[in-house]
Amino acid sequence: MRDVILEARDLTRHFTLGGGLFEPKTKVRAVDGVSLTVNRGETFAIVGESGCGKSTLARLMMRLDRPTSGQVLFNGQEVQDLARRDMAPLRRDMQFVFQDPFSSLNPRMTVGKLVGEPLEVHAPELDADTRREKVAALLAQVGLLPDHANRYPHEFSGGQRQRIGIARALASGPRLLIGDEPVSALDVSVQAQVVNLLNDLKQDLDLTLVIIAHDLAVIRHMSDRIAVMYLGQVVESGPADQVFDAPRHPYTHALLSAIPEPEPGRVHNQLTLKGEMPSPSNPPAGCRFHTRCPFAQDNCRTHTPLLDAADTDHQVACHHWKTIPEAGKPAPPRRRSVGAEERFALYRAALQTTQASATHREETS
Amino acid sequence: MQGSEARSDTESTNPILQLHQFSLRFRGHPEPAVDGLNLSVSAGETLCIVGESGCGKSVSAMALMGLLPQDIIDIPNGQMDFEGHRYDLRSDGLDASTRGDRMAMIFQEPMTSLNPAFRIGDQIAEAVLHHRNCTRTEATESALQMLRRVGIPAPQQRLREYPHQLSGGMRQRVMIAMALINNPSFLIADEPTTALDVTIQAQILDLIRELQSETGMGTLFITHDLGVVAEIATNVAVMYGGQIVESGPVGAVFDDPQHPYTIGLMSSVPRMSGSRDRLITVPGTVPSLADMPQGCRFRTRCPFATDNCAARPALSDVGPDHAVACHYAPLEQQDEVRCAM
Amino acid sequence: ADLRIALQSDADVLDPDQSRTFVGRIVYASLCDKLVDITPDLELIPQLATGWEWSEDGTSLTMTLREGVVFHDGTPFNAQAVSDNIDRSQNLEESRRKSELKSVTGVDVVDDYTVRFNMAAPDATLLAQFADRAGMMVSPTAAKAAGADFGLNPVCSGPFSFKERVAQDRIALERFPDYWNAGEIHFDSVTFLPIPDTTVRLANLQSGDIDMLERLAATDLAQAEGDGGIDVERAVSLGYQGITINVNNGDKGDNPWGNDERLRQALSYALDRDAINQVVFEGAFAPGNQPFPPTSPWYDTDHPVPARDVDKAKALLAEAGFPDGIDLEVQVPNTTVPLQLMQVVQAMAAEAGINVEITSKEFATLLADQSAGDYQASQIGWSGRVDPDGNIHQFMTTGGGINDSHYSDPKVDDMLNNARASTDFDARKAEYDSARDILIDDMPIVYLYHQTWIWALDSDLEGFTAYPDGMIRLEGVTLDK
Amino acid sequence: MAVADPILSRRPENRVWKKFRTHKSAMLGGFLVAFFVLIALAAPILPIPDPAATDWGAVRKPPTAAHPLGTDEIGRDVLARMIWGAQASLLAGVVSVGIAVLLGVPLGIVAGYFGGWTDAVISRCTEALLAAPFLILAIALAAFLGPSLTNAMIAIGLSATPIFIRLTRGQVLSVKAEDYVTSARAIGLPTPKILTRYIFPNVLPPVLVQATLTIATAIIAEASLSFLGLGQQPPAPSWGSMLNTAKNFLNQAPWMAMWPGIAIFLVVLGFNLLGDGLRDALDPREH
Amino acid sequence: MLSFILRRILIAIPTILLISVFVFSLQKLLPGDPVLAMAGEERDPEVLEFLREKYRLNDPIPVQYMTWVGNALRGDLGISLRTNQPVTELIAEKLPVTIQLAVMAILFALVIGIPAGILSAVKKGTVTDYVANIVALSGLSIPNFWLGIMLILLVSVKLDLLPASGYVPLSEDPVKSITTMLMPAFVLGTALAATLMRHTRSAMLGVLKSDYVRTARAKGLHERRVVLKHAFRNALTPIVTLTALLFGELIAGAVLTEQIFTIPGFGKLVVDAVFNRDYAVVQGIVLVTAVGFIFMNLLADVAYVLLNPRLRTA
Ligand SMILES: Nc1ncnc2c1ncn2[C@@H]1O[C@H](COP(=O)(O)OP(=O)(O)OP(=O)(O)O)[C@@H](O)[C@H]1O
Ligand SMILES: Nc1ncnc2c1ncn2[C@@H]1O[C@H](COP(=O)(O)OP(=O)(O)OP(=O)(O)O)[C@@H](O)[C@H]1O
Ligand SMILES: [Mg+2]
Ligand SMILES: [Mg+2]
Repeated sequence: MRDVILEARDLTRHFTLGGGLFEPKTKVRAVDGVSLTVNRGETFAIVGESGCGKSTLARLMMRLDRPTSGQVLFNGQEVQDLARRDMAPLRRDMQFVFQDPFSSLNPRMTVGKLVGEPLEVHAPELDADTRREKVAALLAQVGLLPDHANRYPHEFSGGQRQRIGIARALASGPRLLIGDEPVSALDVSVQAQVVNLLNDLKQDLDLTLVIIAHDLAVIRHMSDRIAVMYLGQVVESGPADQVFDAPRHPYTHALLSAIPEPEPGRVHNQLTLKGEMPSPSNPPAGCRFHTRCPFAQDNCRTHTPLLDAADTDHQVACHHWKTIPEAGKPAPPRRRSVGAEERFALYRAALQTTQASATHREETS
Repeated sequence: MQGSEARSDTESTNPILQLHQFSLRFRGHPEPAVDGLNLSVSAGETLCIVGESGCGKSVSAMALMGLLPQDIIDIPNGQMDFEGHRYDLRSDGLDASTRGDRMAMIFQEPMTSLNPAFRIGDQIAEAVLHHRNCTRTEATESALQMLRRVGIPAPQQRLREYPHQLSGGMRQRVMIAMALINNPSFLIADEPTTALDVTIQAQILDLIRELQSETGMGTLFITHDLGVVAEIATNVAVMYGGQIVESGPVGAVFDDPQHPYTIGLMSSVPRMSGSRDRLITVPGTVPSLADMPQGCRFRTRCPFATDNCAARPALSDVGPDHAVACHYAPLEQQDEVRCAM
Repeated sequence: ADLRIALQSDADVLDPDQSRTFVGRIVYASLCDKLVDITPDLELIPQLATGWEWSEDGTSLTMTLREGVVFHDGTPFNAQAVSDNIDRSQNLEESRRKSELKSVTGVDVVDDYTVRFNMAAPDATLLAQFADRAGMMVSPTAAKAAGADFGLNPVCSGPFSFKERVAQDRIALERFPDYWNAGEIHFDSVTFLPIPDTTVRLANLQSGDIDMLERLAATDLAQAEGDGGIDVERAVSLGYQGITINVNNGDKGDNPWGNDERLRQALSYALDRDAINQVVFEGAFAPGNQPFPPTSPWYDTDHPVPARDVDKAKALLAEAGFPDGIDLEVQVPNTTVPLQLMQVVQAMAAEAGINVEITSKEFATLLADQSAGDYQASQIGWSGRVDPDGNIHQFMTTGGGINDSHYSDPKVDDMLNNARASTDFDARKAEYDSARDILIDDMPIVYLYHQTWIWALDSDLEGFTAYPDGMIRLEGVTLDK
Repeated sequence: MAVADPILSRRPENRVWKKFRTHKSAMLGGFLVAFFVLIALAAPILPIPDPAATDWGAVRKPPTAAHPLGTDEIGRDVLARMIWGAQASLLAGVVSVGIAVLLGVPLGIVAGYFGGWTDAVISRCTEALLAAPFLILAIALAAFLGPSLTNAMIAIGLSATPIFIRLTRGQVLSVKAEDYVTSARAIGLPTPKILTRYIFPNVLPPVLVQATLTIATAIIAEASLSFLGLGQQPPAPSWGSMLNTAKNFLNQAPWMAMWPGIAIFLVVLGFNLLGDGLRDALDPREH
Repeated sequence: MLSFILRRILIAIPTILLISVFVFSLQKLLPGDPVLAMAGEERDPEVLEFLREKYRLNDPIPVQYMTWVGNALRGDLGISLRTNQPVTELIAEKLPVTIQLAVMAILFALVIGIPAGILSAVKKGTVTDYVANIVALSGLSIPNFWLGIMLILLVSVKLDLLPASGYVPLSEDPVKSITTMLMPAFVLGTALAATLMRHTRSAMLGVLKSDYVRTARAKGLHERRVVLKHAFRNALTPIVTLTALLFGELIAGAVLTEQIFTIPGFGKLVVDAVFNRDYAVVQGIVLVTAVGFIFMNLLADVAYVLLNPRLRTA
């Protein structure tokens, strides 16, 4: 029996835009009938193009927003109708890491206050000193210095800020961490640090992670299971390996093939999509992907495909997934020059030995 | 002193743009943020500058365009040769008549880089009207052509739309159209795809490549996404702490990276095809300008650093056009490094 | 030529029967003729009435009227018109003239140009009332047609007829060609402009935007006199300014100040009226201690303006049981001059041990509080009437209309009533003087000074005569430009 | 790496102060304001004549050694009145703006943050108050409450409140949409704390700027009200009432208007510079 | 757009009702008896009683209110206690004057405030910036009445350039009308100019940092064009909203300015009316001013929509 920690059942969130003073009302179908389950202890990834409803879904699951219809269950408990007072445990157990490390930290609070705040809320019994110690421990946990507590967010680099955000999310001792594109705003070397950090934390603290992203390489690196979204709907979901190795949905194909690999001269068998993503306020009829799908046929324009089990665990919402040519497996990484490989090995080795002392140095500075 | 320039490997073509000893300083900081940069780009080629976020790529590009906010930035040093003119970047960069005409730039933020108050068509046409002696109709006509070329569907209609009516990808294409409308001989693209989705990014990269091959324009492409570099670059310059630490043809740098920082960067990238082990990273963060170490700026984060590194390493050739600024290149042949293991 | 006159404020409704402002009367001087007029020495002289005669018992007044006079609308002026006018003043609901004409019980039209006013009892003040708004004749035709709205388009028989009015901006009159005394009038039109700020009023005169102004601030006198292009004319007014003390008007009158006249006398002794005049009014006004200015024939010379005597004031205070001083709360209209005045009074009184506390109030509030008896002392004045009765009777008699102090003394009542009944100057003066003997001790009002009307005019303006009633009469006035 | 970070060693509060201290114009502003505040406070102990003491022999005299700033319309020492008047004017400016801020900011925050009916009611009332001419509102209130400096301050404060409600509300609407506010909700921070820690500090800067501007308006409004007899009661001085009296003597005694005019200008300038400086100092993002 | 305007007008209705209640409660709020102020020096009790009856001052306030609203809806705002003129007529007479003054003052404010704001934003931190700010602040801290009198003394008396006061209707003699109005409009405009300048400056500072301004520069446009076209156009929105808000301040300022320059407009009328407790006039004017203010805000909202393609094209 799988141990489900979070479940979404047919979640829908429609925004009514305008209708105020300026415009006629338009309805944006940001999330449109999404169901998924997250198992305890796993890393679950949600991928999809910008604007496909990932953040909205995350906010719904966090109960930062109310669904138009559908349910969210956390530990088997329906979260929608929780009274204010019953929200506290939920807020403690389920935490959020924001996409934008620049705008998600109150610029007028010190890092110490920011990280200490969840403690204040969820462990009000702690005295100031204990809290300060815990903050220092949290900062250390995400690789920051205790001294950083007195600084303001703007004094940190993006990667450091993202760590602050993570420390803040960890402060209440959550069981589940939802990251809304927690690494998208970071550059590669920092991104790698945060990815490692999240993986470490997950292991050390026995967390369940829900990671939202559009960078598939990162997702692939981190996740156990994955759902691919397009225009407010899940078009494919399954174990990460299966989805990456044998993508079924043409959109997943396209996403995978569009990722530029850091290998000059590599020939892509790129599946180029036509045009732009349609507006979620006026989604196409039938299969929502048909306007950009190279394999679209007549029935795609009229009939909405349902999520269909390709394998026991691997589902896809496409009328024609069986007939779509399989994507070529990504070629194995090209070999670098012999000297280069040696250098990489040296680097890896050197890092391992210096890591401990580097951390040590940082702490004493 | 710094070694050879990062430049194209095609000896035959003359460089369109050359940058000599360019340095840049934020007012109030004694240390230069960008220090002694030498660059050279030839026609039809793309030089990619790679480096961590915040290392000064954007401000350098803006300096070339003559767009620096004078009140916060100071250029102690630097000359630029462009189309037979020498510009002394200390006093002023590019003049306004060349800017937007012979040399153009695409910015990092497509969502905010278009003026929300004016129609797309007018914003593009403005660039033509300003630099060319032509009528409004002609300018609008060429804006239309340009929109068509950057692959915007229904360009006739888009001309009359406002930025908010376009998606991010389209806005970036409009920005490209605006930059390219006067057929510049040199284009600076500052992370033109960072804000976009992978599928749109692929389209934009294709577009730039295509336009470049059509017009023979030289391009300076700024990014920190190694995947993008691999896709588009002819040559690469890797920057760290405001200095070039490694430069060369894209193949050479990717297949035979020399500098520990380049190696670190490349290790950090998760690969679709790679293993799912813990990622190798560059530990620590870029020191702030105030804390920038003397000598090799990478030494505080370099696992191989020794006391020697307190002296600044010169950018010296390790292969054809391939130069590295490291005392210990190539690493695997350094006894000291091996012994350290 | 057009004559432009700046007024201190805007007039109210331009209906002599409804009007109540001083500036309104200035406008009427050009717009509406009265039955009688006054000389600068306050002699009554003919205007629309050419002669008058009291009956033996003083209960009827017969007037002969000027012939050949027409109203601006062409209606002829005659005895019937006079009768209609009196009727309107007495019976129009909105009329403010009722009390002034209370004594008139009937009007007989003797013939076309003779009219007789009947009274129940003698009323010496009646003629003087006819020298003011109660005596202004409006066209009966127009009055009948317009009713209470007459003021929107007044029709009288004065030298100028109404042309237009823009509230707050101007009242324009134009020459009335059929005026009975047209030969004396030398302007084609007159425009009255309300300009409240004195500095601005003077500036307008200096810049030539106006030809004359009324009520120049005393403090601007020196400047105006120093300006070669400006002439200054002045006349001591009929009115007075003082401090009214609540002696019996409600609970607030029941305090040492209301109960013990020695305190009120002490206040009077504490003040140096000359110094007040010098400091606040550049010496231009007239210090006073009675309802009439010292220059008036009605002034009681037995009680001259007292010199300041701080010791006496202190002694009086001590006598009254306040050797250590006493507080006095005085309400003051919140405009510059009264405030300035009261601050000087405050400083002087303080030296005698009277601690004056100033409460400045907006005039409407001050008035309401004063009539309701919600005050201890109130700085207020009276614009003055031609007949002495107007300056004293309503204030000092029991139940008098404006007796806000609620002062009451049967002897004073008798004297003041007697003074009304007689038309003989000496008899009346005797009554007023004996009333003064009592009032100078009781002192429900501490009189301070008499304002001087100051007009500033373009020096090219000739023939202007200053009248103590503050009016601007344009007969014989010329402008050479 | 080992380079000590100078920032780290200091408490955040000190940094605000330090930034403030190095802010040239803020220091100038602070100096001006402090100067007048000190003078106002020290009035009782300064060797100056009684501000109500009159000298009949020296009415409206230009500056002399005995009266360094001249005398006024009834022979009082202008310097003494300026010094005592500072109290009333500063109080009028600061207290009335204080009232406006204390009422306006919370109402604006509530309206902006909660929206819906609360917002509709507050907004309509604000609009109605804004639409009624300020001076009439102030006159009516001051007349209703009775004439005194305190009531004038209340009247001015209440009349200035709608502007702050409006300003705050608008600012809250944009701050509310920021990620960091969502993040506060995500950690389960109770709404009152979100309002005080997240919304309030971030709406403060424009409020601060408006407040310093309004101090000017308030000082002048006190002048207008005391002119109408609804402010400071004579003979106690305020700059505004001095200016009002002086306007009748512009020709004969220009100094009477000059000194209060200059003082009001300097105080207004001081508060504005101070406001700008505070805004910068409180903003951790400004370098 | 039309429906937007209609909605906006609907929203204004409760506001106007609130205002009407407010101005009506002034009657109870303000001490002092209107009838006493009307009755004249003699204060004849008979007259007082008659006036009370005539102006229905003996009715309970709610009844008076309902009567007033009923009449107001029929376009009858009562008659002035002081001059017997119908209030509507008075307002019709004064409104153009005040509008002319307001428009000219706003023009002054715009002509001074906006360029000064732009200049000081563009030259932030330079001497120009400081000077502009200090001038703006002095504009703010000089009371209207003071500046007005000084100007009269200087311009009219000493230099004899402009008439000291008075008003000529625009229809009568446009040139004269405008010249007489120059000084008052300037006086009234200065304080607004100061506010406008400060806000223009901060709006411009924000906009000048924006990416699209950089884009405009990258096109090689001249700085003037960048600032005036690309930056200013976007800074305009807050300025337009503010200008409408300033309308309220304008009326308040007009009270004193009209007093000094004896301009027969709303301000002077209303202050006199308040002091004479001429309630019909006070109520009428405050109501009309409020409606005017709401109308200005409506215009600002419309302008806001027109200036924002985002709202316009949606
Ligand atoms: N509060 C809102 N009101 C109206 N529309 C909204 C709101 N929030 C989101 N949307 C719309 O819903 C759609 C989905 O938005 P969402 O932010 O969930 O996308 P996303 O997948 O997270 O995109 P990104 O990758 O850019 O973060 C978008 O079209 C967005 O414009
Ligand atoms: N206006 C400015 N004032 C002060 N510092 C600035 C300003 N603009 C940029 N900087 C600083 O200059 C440094 C370099 O900035 P730049 O934008 O050139 O980085 P970048 O290499 O382009 O980074 P990214 O990859 O994030 O675009 C950064 O540390 C940044 O904080
Ligand atoms: Mg998102
Ligand atoms: Mg950049």
